[in-house]
Amino acid sequence: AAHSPAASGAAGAAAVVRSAGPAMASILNRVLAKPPVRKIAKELGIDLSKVRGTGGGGEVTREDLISYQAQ
Amino acid sequence: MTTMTIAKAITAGLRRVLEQNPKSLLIGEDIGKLGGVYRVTEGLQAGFGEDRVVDSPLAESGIIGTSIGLALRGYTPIAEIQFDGFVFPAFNQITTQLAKMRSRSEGRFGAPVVIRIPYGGGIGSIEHHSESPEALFAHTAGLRIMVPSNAHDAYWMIQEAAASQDPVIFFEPKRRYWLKGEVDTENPAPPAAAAQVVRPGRDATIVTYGPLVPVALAAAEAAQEDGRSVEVVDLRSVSPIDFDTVVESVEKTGRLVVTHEAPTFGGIGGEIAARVSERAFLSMEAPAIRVGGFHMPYPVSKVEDQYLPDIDKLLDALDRSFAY
Amino acid sequence: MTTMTIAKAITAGLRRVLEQNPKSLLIGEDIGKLGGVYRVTEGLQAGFGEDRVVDSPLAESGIIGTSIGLALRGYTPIAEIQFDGFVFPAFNQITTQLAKMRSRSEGRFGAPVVIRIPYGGGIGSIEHHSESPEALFAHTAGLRIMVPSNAHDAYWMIQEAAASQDPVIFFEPKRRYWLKGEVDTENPAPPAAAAQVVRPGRDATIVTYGPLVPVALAAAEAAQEDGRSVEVVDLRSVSPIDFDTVVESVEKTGRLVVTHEAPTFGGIGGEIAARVSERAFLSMEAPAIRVGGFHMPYPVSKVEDQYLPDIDKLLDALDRSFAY
Amino acid sequence: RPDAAAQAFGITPEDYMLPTRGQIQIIDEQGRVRPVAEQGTAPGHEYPLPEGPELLAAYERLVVGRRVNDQNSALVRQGRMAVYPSSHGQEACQVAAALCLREDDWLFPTYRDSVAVMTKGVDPVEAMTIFRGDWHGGYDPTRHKVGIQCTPLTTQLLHAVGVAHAAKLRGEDTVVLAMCGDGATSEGDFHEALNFAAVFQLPVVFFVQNNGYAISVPLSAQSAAPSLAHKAVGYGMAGERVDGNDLVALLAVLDRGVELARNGSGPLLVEAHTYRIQAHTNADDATRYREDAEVQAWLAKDPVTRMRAYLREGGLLDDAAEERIAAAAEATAATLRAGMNAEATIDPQD
Amino acid sequence: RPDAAAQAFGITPEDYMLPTRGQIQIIDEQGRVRPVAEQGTAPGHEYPLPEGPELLAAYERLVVGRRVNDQNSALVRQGRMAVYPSSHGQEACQVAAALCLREDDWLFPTYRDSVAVMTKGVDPVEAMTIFRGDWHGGYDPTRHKVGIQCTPLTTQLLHAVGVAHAAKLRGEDTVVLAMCGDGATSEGDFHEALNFAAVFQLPVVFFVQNNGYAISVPLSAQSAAPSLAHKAVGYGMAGERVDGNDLVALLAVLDRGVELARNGSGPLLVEAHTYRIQAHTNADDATRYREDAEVQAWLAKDPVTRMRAYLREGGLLDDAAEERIAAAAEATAATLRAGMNAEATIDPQD
Ligand SMILES: Cc1ncc(C[n+]2csc(CCOP(=O)(O)OP(=O)(O)O)c2C)c(N)n1
Ligand SMILES: Cc1ncc(C[n+]2csc(CCOP(=O)(O)OP(=O)(O)O)c2C)c(N)n1
Ligand SMILES: [Mg+2]
Ligand SMILES: [Mg+2]
Ligand SMILES: [Mg+2]
Repeated sequence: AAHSPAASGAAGAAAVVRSAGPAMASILNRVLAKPPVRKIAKELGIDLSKVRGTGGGGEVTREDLISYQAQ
Repeated sequence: MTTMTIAKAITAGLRRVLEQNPKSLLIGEDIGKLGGVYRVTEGLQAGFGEDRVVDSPLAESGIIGTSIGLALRGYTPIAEIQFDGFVFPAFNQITTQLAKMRSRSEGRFGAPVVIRIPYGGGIGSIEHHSESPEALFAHTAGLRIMVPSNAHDAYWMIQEAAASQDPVIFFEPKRRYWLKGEVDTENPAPPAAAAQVVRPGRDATIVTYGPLVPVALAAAEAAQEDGRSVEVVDLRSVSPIDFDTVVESVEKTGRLVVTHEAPTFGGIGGEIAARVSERAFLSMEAPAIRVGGFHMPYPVSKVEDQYLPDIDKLLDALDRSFAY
Repeated sequence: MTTMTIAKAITAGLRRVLEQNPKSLLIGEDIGKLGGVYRVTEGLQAGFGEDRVVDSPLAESGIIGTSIGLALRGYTPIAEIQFDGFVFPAFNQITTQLAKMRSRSEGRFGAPVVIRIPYGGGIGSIEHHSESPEALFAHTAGLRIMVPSNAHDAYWMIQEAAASQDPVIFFEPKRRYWLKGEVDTENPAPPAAAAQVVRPGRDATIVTYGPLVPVALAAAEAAQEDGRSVEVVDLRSVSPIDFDTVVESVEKTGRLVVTHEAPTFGGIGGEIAARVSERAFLSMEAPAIRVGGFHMPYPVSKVEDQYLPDIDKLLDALDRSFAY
Repeated sequence: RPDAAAQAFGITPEDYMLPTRGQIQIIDEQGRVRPVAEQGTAPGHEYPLPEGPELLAAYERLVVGRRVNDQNSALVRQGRMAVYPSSHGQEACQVAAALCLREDDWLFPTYRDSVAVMTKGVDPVEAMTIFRGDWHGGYDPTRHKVGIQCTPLTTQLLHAVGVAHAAKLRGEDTVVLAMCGDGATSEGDFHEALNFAAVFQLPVVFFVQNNGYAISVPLSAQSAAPSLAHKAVGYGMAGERVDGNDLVALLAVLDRGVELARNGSGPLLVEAHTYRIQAHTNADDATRYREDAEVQAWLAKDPVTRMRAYLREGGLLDDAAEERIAAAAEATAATLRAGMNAEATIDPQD
Repeated sequence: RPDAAAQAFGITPEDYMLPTRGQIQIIDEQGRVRPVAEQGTAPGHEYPLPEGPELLAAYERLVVGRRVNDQNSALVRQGRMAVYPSSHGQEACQVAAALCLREDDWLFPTYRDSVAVMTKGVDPVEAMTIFRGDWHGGYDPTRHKVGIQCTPLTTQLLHAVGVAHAAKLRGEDTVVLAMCGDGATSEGDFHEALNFAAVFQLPVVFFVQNNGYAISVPLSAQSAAPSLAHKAVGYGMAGERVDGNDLVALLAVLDRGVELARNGSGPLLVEAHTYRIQAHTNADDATRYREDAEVQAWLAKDPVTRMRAYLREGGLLDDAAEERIAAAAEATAATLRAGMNAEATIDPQD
């Protein structure tokens, strides 16, 4: 079309998308959790890798910590 | 396979550009008879003549402004700015003209000018000879920014820059000019926009480019002795940035340290830390930690070692990261 | 208490500077008889004479370079750059000279020059009249950068800039020049380096400055309807940045959105996101989200509304933040 | 080299470079040819009167140019364009700047040079796109060899020099004409452009339209030089001053300047004295910085009236031609109206 | 204003501005006074010979300057300084640039002007700090009215103009002398500085040391102007060319230039023809771009030898004075050695 994108040059040329995202991370046994959850886990002495994450992509949530503690 | 210094790898790359693209030409201060103050263009005027290797008057805006005109008529000017600190007289031409030509011409004219700049500190020099202004150009949309860290990349990336249809700022890590490495003149390096994992690791990721790649590798080596497996990513291109590779690494390691010589404040490390922290948020065991220059003018050579990121500062950053 | 537009508040502030500091003077293009293209200096030459309000030749490097000399002899030059896009010819004088004078002179001479720049988009103008280059100056150590967002701040901050012993880049949000507000000419505004919480909130923090403060406030208002209590911080100073205030806010709210008109890539938003994410890491319920311009030259006026951060984009950013 | 050109004129290189003490004027303000001795030339440096057909064709472009200026100003008032820096009063410069060039020669204009851009062949509507906010450019610079109008003053002069450098490398005999205003001569890039062109002996004609003001700033606050053309000396190039409201003199001087550049004499600097009758742009208020008497005095020197008087007097312009020319002007105005009133659709995703 | 100065000399303003066709030389290469008619001046523009005591004092500074250059080069070789751009061969310019000024006048030097800086009164060791890597400055600019040496070429010229602007506003009669090299004249800031100075009619003497090269680039690739002094014309200021190895001529020309500026004639441009005998800096290899024969030819024009011959011939310099001067030079060299060999301690936290 008439107007080609201004900076497509600079922006559009990033390398092939290789990131497999959180899925890959969980395969690699990287626990997904937001920092405050990590903080709570640390304070409670919970090893996050032992907790089953129920959030998106296996994210460990505050609720997961609570149910893990309840176990 | 030949062993070359980074400086001579660039010379060889430029020679190949001049041989293969009859419309390519070099322009800059003292690049002809003298071969440049770092001798990167040594022998090229003798080989290709004064029309292809042009000693310009002493005016950086003139060099870049006329390069734009040359490019408009089908030439590929490869301009040299003598030192990082002397690119600023050309800043207007670079930001308001060179970077915007593609947009202004509705994509008809991409202004394929390459600007070579020996950059960075650690050479014991006087003021204005040790600057790292890459963030200023990265924030200016419309430019590609390449920074090789080794001879093989230098040889190939300068050729990629010359072939680019967009303008390229080609930062040459001057304190590594004499760093030798193997150059395979048959097999091209990956495109600049593809960051490379130059050392694999599991526990943390250091992201850097140019002169600090060897420092990051050495820090990773030292960390190994403490039982920490550190991955090192060489960005190679600072605009665009290959975030996919970095994010993939950080999703694996959970920790990110970014380092460059430029001041941390407002530096490109902020972009990397922010973007990667956003994309890999849930994987971050610790906040992204940046190791850069202080927010002050580049200091005198007597104390530059204390200013520059070094192995100790990187190890300290790793410690801070692992403390979370 | 008087109601004034931002433009006239700056005029009033400049008038007060000229009255109180006999060594202060204004210099720039068309600032005399014409009173500046935005009339910010209107009436000042008539009131203070041609020696105090100087119409300079048309050369930005000349304006800043000679201002440095004037400052060296005890004057306080307040230079006007006619539009944001025309500061770049002076970039060399600003970065290699003005910003480094204090360091170069071992603190003996701070180069107290103020550079006023009407900046930002949203005015339906042609190319080079809508730029937001604050990140380029923020990354340049040695400069203070102030950006008022309302008339009261404008009135006081220009006076603070003129009194500063360091050089100040004073960005005036030109699309808000006609925004009216109460100015209390008796009670000074807090120092520029103190960010202000301009709307308190509990659930998320929006950090911004200058022209987007009203947009952020409107977005917070709209978010309130969804039951989200959003705090808005007006930085006021982009270098240095009052991180304490921002960190305190984010430690409370757990969510951060940063917005500015400049392209996100390499923008000062990266610095804010990275630094705050580091300091408030364990409080972050979501990654810092940045809302800025695209990484492209500022677009034509017909589509600038799609380029600029607006309420919808901020609400969308809040949604993304709350989705974590 | 200037030396060679000087030799051709039988004068010293220094005299060749030094602008004549006055300005070149061939047609006076009443439209009469001035005696050669009073045209302002140095001996050996006289200009031949351009031929009738060239002048008639130029007059047509002049009338069209005036119409374009007034139409565009009207379109701005109607809100069809954001801004228009009119060259009303400067049309003789605009027209001559384009007409002195061959089709394959290049023109590097600024924001006030829309009439020159159109005269060089660019479609009027495309030429106006930049002021409409549809796109920062508007036309293909390579099609009619017209650089895109640069707003940051004098940046375009260096691009022009680069294009001339390319012409030299390619062995082409094309010439580049680079335009700027009097105020713009204060910028560093003006200096660097002239110097590069002179050092590399490139075929560039630098054409300064001195309209006496940079927005509100009068020339006296811009330069202390005897004339802007005198700046040529500092680069080792020739400078010439010309009455910028005398289309005949402009064509004579620019035609020769282009020819000299084409033949390898290196760059030249031509300063034209003219006046912008209207405000800087529609956003400007010129009454703040100049007297109406001054405007009136310049109205009396109007380039269109003057050229018309000369052509009619000399029998080069008859009623039929006038009608044809008026129709051409109207046609262009209609094109502009139609083009500017049509809604352009821009897809920002595109 | 130049007009007034021209009137004082009984010449036209244009002739006043136009540099004399040749250069001013008062003492020839053998140290003999040239006949007035052969000194290169235009009628009405002759220079008086400076007085004996002024010349003797200047000679002392010349000898000290040479010693400083050679001592510093030695210190670089010994690794006590990182780099030194020597003015060996240019000492007459260095010395005259400082001596033509009053104590309260300002000097704005570049990296090659350490000898001028010291001559203006700055402590030698402080003046060399910049090349030692201890600090980017080294001295207090306000103490001896000497700007800090700027490396980005010609940035200092604008600072100089600003200081002159301040002098004018303060109603002081101080003068500013601003230095740069031949190559530096190509930078945009050179142009902007000259123009600002001329427009505001400021008391600045721009002093260009034309040593024929910008690192490796010869003047012919830098400028096509008849001379660099001719650049004055384009700003409406006077230009003068002077033999830069003739200390007598330099003092005559600069003394008058400073006086004119002090009396309100506005800025001037003085170009001195000289030669850098050594490489650009110790890091440079001058054999790559110039012939030894050229260096030899310039060695024969050495400013020190020539001045000494003239003074001895005229009985202004005797053995006792020579001894005293040599001792002063040695003392300065010893100061430099002591200062540079002492370890400076820098606390980066400080
Ligand atoms: C680098 C730069 N600085 C400032 C401006 C703002 N500006 C636009 S036009 C103008 C005046 C130009 O005067 P002149 O060169 O005489 O041209 P004229 O408008 O008279 O045709 C100014 C100051 C600009 N466009 N670019
Ligand atoms: C803006 C800028 N560009 C480039 C340089 C690098 N540089 C330092 S000295 C020099 C040559 C200067 O030549 P000239 O002005 O003739 O002075 P000289 O060295 O001969 O005294 C160059 C190119 C610089 N210092 N500043
Ligand atoms: Mg410049
Ligand atoms: Mg004008
Ligand atoms: Mg030189």
